[in-house]
Amino acid sequence: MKFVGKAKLLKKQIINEENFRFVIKRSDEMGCVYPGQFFNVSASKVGYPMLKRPISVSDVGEDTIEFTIKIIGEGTRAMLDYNEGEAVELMGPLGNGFEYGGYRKILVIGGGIGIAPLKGLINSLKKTEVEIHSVLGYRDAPYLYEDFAANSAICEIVSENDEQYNRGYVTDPVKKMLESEVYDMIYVCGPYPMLKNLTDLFNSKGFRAQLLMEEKMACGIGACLVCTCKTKNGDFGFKHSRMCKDGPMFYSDEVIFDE
Amino acid sequence: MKFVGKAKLLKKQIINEENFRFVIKRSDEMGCVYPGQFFNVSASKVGYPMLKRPISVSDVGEDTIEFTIKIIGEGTRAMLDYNEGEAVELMGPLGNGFEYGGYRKILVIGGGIGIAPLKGLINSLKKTEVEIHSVLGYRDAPYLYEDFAANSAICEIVSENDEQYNRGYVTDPVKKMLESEVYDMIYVCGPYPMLKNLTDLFNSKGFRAQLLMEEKMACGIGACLVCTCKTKNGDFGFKHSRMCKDGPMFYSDEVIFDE
Amino acid sequence: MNKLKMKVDLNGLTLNNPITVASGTYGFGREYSEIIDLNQIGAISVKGLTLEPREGNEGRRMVETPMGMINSVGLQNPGIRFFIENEITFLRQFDTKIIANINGNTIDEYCKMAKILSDEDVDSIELNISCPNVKNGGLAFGTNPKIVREVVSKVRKACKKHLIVKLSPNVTDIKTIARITEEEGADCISLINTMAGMAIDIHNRKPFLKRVSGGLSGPAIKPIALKMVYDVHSVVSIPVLGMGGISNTTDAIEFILAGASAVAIGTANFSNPYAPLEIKKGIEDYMRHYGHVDFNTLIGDLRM
Amino acid sequence: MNKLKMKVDLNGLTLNNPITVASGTYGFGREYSEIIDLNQIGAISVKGLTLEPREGNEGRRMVETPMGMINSVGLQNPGIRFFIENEITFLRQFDTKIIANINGNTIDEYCKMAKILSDEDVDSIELNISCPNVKNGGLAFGTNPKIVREVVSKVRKACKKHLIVKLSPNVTDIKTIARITEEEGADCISLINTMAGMAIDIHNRKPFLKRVSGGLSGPAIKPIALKMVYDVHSVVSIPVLGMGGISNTTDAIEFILAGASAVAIGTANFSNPYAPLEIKKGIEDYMRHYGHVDFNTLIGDLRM
Ligand SMILES: Cc1cc2nc3c(=O)[nH]c(=O)nc-3n(C[C@H](O)[C@H](O)[C@H](O)COP(=O)(O)OP(=O)(O)OC[C@H]3O[C@@H](n4cnc5c(N)ncnc54)[C@H](O)[C@@H]3O)c2cc1C
Ligand SMILES: Cc1cc2nc3c(=O)[nH]c(=O)nc-3n(C[C@H](O)[C@H](O)[C@H](O)COP(=O)(O)OP(=O)(O)OC[C@H]3O[C@@H](n4cnc5c(N)ncnc54)[C@H](O)[C@@H]3O)c2cc1C
Ligand SMILES: Cc1cc2nc3c(=O)[nH]c(=O)nc-3n(C[C@H](O)[C@H](O)[C@H](O)COP(=O)(O)O)c2cc1C
Ligand SMILES: Cc1cc2nc3c(=O)[nH]c(=O)nc-3n(C[C@H](O)[C@H](O)[C@H](O)COP(=O)(O)O)c2cc1C
Ligand code: FES
Ligand code: FES
Repeated sequence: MKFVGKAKLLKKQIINEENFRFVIKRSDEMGCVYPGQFFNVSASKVGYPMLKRPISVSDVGEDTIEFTIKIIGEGTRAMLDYNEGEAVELMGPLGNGFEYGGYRKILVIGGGIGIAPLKGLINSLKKTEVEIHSVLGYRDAPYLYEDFAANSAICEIVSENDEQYNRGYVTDPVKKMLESEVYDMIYVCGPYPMLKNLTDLFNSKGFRAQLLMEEKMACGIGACLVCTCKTKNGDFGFKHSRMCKDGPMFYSDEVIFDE
Repeated sequence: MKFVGKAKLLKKQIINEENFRFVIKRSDEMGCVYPGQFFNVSASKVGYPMLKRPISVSDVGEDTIEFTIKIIGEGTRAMLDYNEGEAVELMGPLGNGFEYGGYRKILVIGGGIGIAPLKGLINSLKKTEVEIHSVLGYRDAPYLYEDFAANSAICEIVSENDEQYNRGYVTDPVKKMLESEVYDMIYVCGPYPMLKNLTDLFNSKGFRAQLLMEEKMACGIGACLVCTCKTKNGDFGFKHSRMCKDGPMFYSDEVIFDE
Repeated sequence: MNKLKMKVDLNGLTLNNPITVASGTYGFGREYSEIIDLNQIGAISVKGLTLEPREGNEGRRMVETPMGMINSVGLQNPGIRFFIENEITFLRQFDTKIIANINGNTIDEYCKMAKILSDEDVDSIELNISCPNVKNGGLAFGTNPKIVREVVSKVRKACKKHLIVKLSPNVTDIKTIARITEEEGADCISLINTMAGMAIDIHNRKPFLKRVSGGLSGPAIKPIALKMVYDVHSVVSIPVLGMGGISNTTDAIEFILAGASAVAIGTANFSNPYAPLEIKKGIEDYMRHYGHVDFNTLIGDLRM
Repeated sequence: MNKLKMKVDLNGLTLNNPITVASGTYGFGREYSEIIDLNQIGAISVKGLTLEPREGNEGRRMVETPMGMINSVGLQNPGIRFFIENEITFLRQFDTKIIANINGNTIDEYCKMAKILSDEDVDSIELNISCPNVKNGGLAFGTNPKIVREVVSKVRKACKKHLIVKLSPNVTDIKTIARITEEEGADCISLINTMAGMAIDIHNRKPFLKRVSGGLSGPAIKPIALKMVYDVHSVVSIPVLGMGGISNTTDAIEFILAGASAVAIGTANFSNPYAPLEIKKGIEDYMRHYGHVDFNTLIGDLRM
């Protein structure tokens, strides 16, 4: 079930200089919304920029949906201008989210704004009995970590620039954890180089992870073929899979990273 | 002196379904602002539509400027989305406004949103000793008439559709008034057909009026030549005058109306 | 409320209404069928088909520009055979016309596809001559009048169906090309395809698209498209299917007044999947408002 | 802060910096001189001049389109004599180069103007070949390679100044035209001029512009302009002055990386009169950030 239309912005909250949160009224027409899925959100009321922006669900409430948005360019900057109480044009839920039924011990690895969709994931898991280990990487000061800290047996935070935390990239703690722990599933979301480096690591160690990937999108539903990534097909072949429709979740052993 | 930059929106006020009012912080860099002058106002914060919209000053306060805006298309509709307290990008004051020094008895004739700049005019006159006669024409229910009613010796209101008022066009009362009264100056602002019909009337009766004209604009300062109207030049010739720079006020005996 | 006549005949292809969707923006209709009622659309031009399946271009395929987007999909499609076996039956569920958009590397490939499709259950064949011509240094077929004449005349002979020729806008003189197209027997002309465009990532100093440039579509190109539709309509007597940046009712009516017998919605579907239906309703409202009972009276009805 | 070298030599015309303003958008500089410091601009291309004064087109001259505008000014200008007598001295107050944009109905008119201006105090002559050719049915000079060769070669002979040839984008093959321009002795190529575009008032069913169509400019055409600048730069060795929708620093740097030695700001002046100065500063910041000391090292610096 896909909703196409306007939904009320119930709450707008500034997280820090770069990030903000939208809580949107969830309507019945949206049906079930799963972590890892996304909505295509109109950047402004005047219809500029033209294309809707894909934004992951970062939490789902009884009748709310939460988005956590990082200001990147003119589209996300424009979104910040919606006022509480106004209607936001959007479409969704879209794509295939995470698969998470039946796992007992999982590792979630997020980088920057890539932490947002994982927050939705762990908040869906809480109720069941899952042991969560988290590794969160930031460029500067951490944010969005509270739910991870509260719900994870282990929660490692690294930052490239904030001296209060372990300096470096998520790959460092992950390497160590993969040596001592066994996980039923690993979930990753973050920038392309991080996904690529971790996938190399997983492949070399025989782990399989669910990656939430990102690409520029237009239709958001699988019709226009502008959002493809290379995935394996047969023993030596590849195909171009649609990030929006076949993903955005792909298993780490499916994806072919370029360069 | 022309101000180019951002000014704070102090107050936004809905007048009726189609019209709203902006009160903008006036800055010293704007210098003197005269009735009939206009500002080029950015329609939205995202820069779409691209071109600024020309909006007349409908009143000038000690440190405020008032605009009265009618929702016409996407630009003016977008303007309604500015919030109080936000900065509006604009440029002005621009153009040549009304000439009004020394007249003792004047007639002002406004049609629809064309009444807005005349409001600025009569409010500048109040302090001096001028007898004001007003004729205001509306399609539907009158608005913006209060200052005219309060300050005019005669204030005629006509409406095309509102039965509470004399039905018809401004030309009807104006015709009568020109027969019985003598005016030092006539001021007119309104839609093109109204300006044209009144000008024909003035020309046939030997009156001279100041017309505030309108044309699509780009630069707003006289550089691009897209906003021209035909004006008389020599005995038989014409030239293309720039509405933004040589106008928007033209004397009724200067303008050549087409069709 | 009056009953309006919305049917329009594109010289042998009769549409229930003048709203179609543009090739490459609608896949084979499957995805959008979950969102809107395809029975409401006059015709669907399917994703550009090639003789063999194609995986399309690698790397980033899209970059947004002011009120436009540049795409470089590279004709990813499952091939004409797969289309025939898997997609036609799906589309036939709906009361809409099927336009098969065909793309070749050589004139021979175009002819083969036209021949194959002539025996299949499609309503029209749209010859996309914006494809790079392998034998002519990769320049698009549609930019050289001589080659346009050759490809249209040969495909015409191979094609037993209604034939639309889709023109490339990247030319000096669209009128000459349109005239040739008509002379060689096209039943209808569609235009415009995307315009050549480019965008550069100033930080890593590479074009955003691996192939350097791609095709610009969307509202940005609307004024150019409208002018070309007007120009073409003024020199041919076959019907014109207009497209290029149409996003709302006003846009669509502009094209129709300029001479388009029907319009295609492309890029606008991405920002507003309801666009085709809203525009259809908008045209009906406009017709009622101005007292038109038959859509056909609107076509080319400019008062100059 | 390092001292940056912003001077750039357009093959005989040396600009203090690579930011210029486009012909027809800046008049003769008078109006904008009240708003910004013209000394900060590398060059001003003045409003298109004709041999005789012209009143330009009647009726509405402009219509806005999505991130663009269509103009139909029709070369309103006071004529070359008035320009020489009244405008040059005004512009000479400023430390900026004067580019005289010339427009003819015939090749002869172009040559006459080039000859006259050769003896006047202007720094460069910009030959606008987008004008309609009276002797050739009104088709623009710049769309026919043969006529481009003829007009450029003749004007070259008549012209003792630095000669820029400004190309029309409404062509199939801009590369061929650029090559001819270079062969015939142009010192520099500027592009793009406006694209042919149209808009219709659906309520009174007339084109908004009396002349039916006009020239589309602004961000909408940026991707097309950038592609053409890239293409032209790849086939000529004379410098390219790039323009078409440049509105901010990123746009300008895209053009420079694509091969433009300097850029012109046109339509963007209307929405933001500070654009030339902001872009100049933006380029300087970008150079500092990436360690460029000399602007010239940025030109065409794409990493493919
Ligand atoms: C499935 C999916 C889920 C997502 N979920 C989220 C989420 O939950 N939260 C979130 O914040 N984001 C999310 N994103 C990412 C988000 O969609 C993008 O950040 C957003 O679309 C960016 O839009 P923009 O207009 O702000 O930036 P854009 O304008 O698209 O710009 C992107 C970047 O490119 C730069 N740029 C533009 N032009 C040039 C140029 N010429 N040269 C160099 N650089 C240039 C911009 O400055 C900017 O840094 C998701 C993406 C996908 C695909
Ligand atoms: C000097 C001056 C002073 C002014 N002062 C004021 C003032 O004080 N207050 C005020 O409210 N206004 C004033 N105006 C007018 C104001 O500038 C315009 O109303 C405004 O620019 C309209 O912008 P828009 O984007 O809302 O409408 P636009 O988008 O420009 O649309 C104008 C109209 O055209 C229609 N339209 C668009 N496309 C088409 C099409 N294809 N076919 C048919 N119709 C179409 C729109 O629906 C709309 O009705 C002034 C103008 C000038 C020149
Ligand atoms: C993503 C995308 C893919 C396209 N693929 C094709 C195609 O396969 N065949 C074709 O003839 N046109 C193709 N086009 C061009 C469109 O059919 C249409 O001619 C063009 O986009 C202009 O219309 P628009 O501005 O409404 O999108 C494609 C356009 C887009 C945006
Ligand atoms: C209102 C207007 C008038 C113009 N007049 C001329 C002209 O007289 N001569 C000329 O060569 N180009 C003229 N141009 C074209 C511009 O110089 C420029 O090439 C074009 O607008 C593309 O740049 P832009 O998108 O930055 O405006 C004009 C453009 C506009 C918008
Ligand atoms: S965005 Fe259109 S297929 Fe993914
Ligand atoms: S708007 Fe540019 S001259 Fe008037």
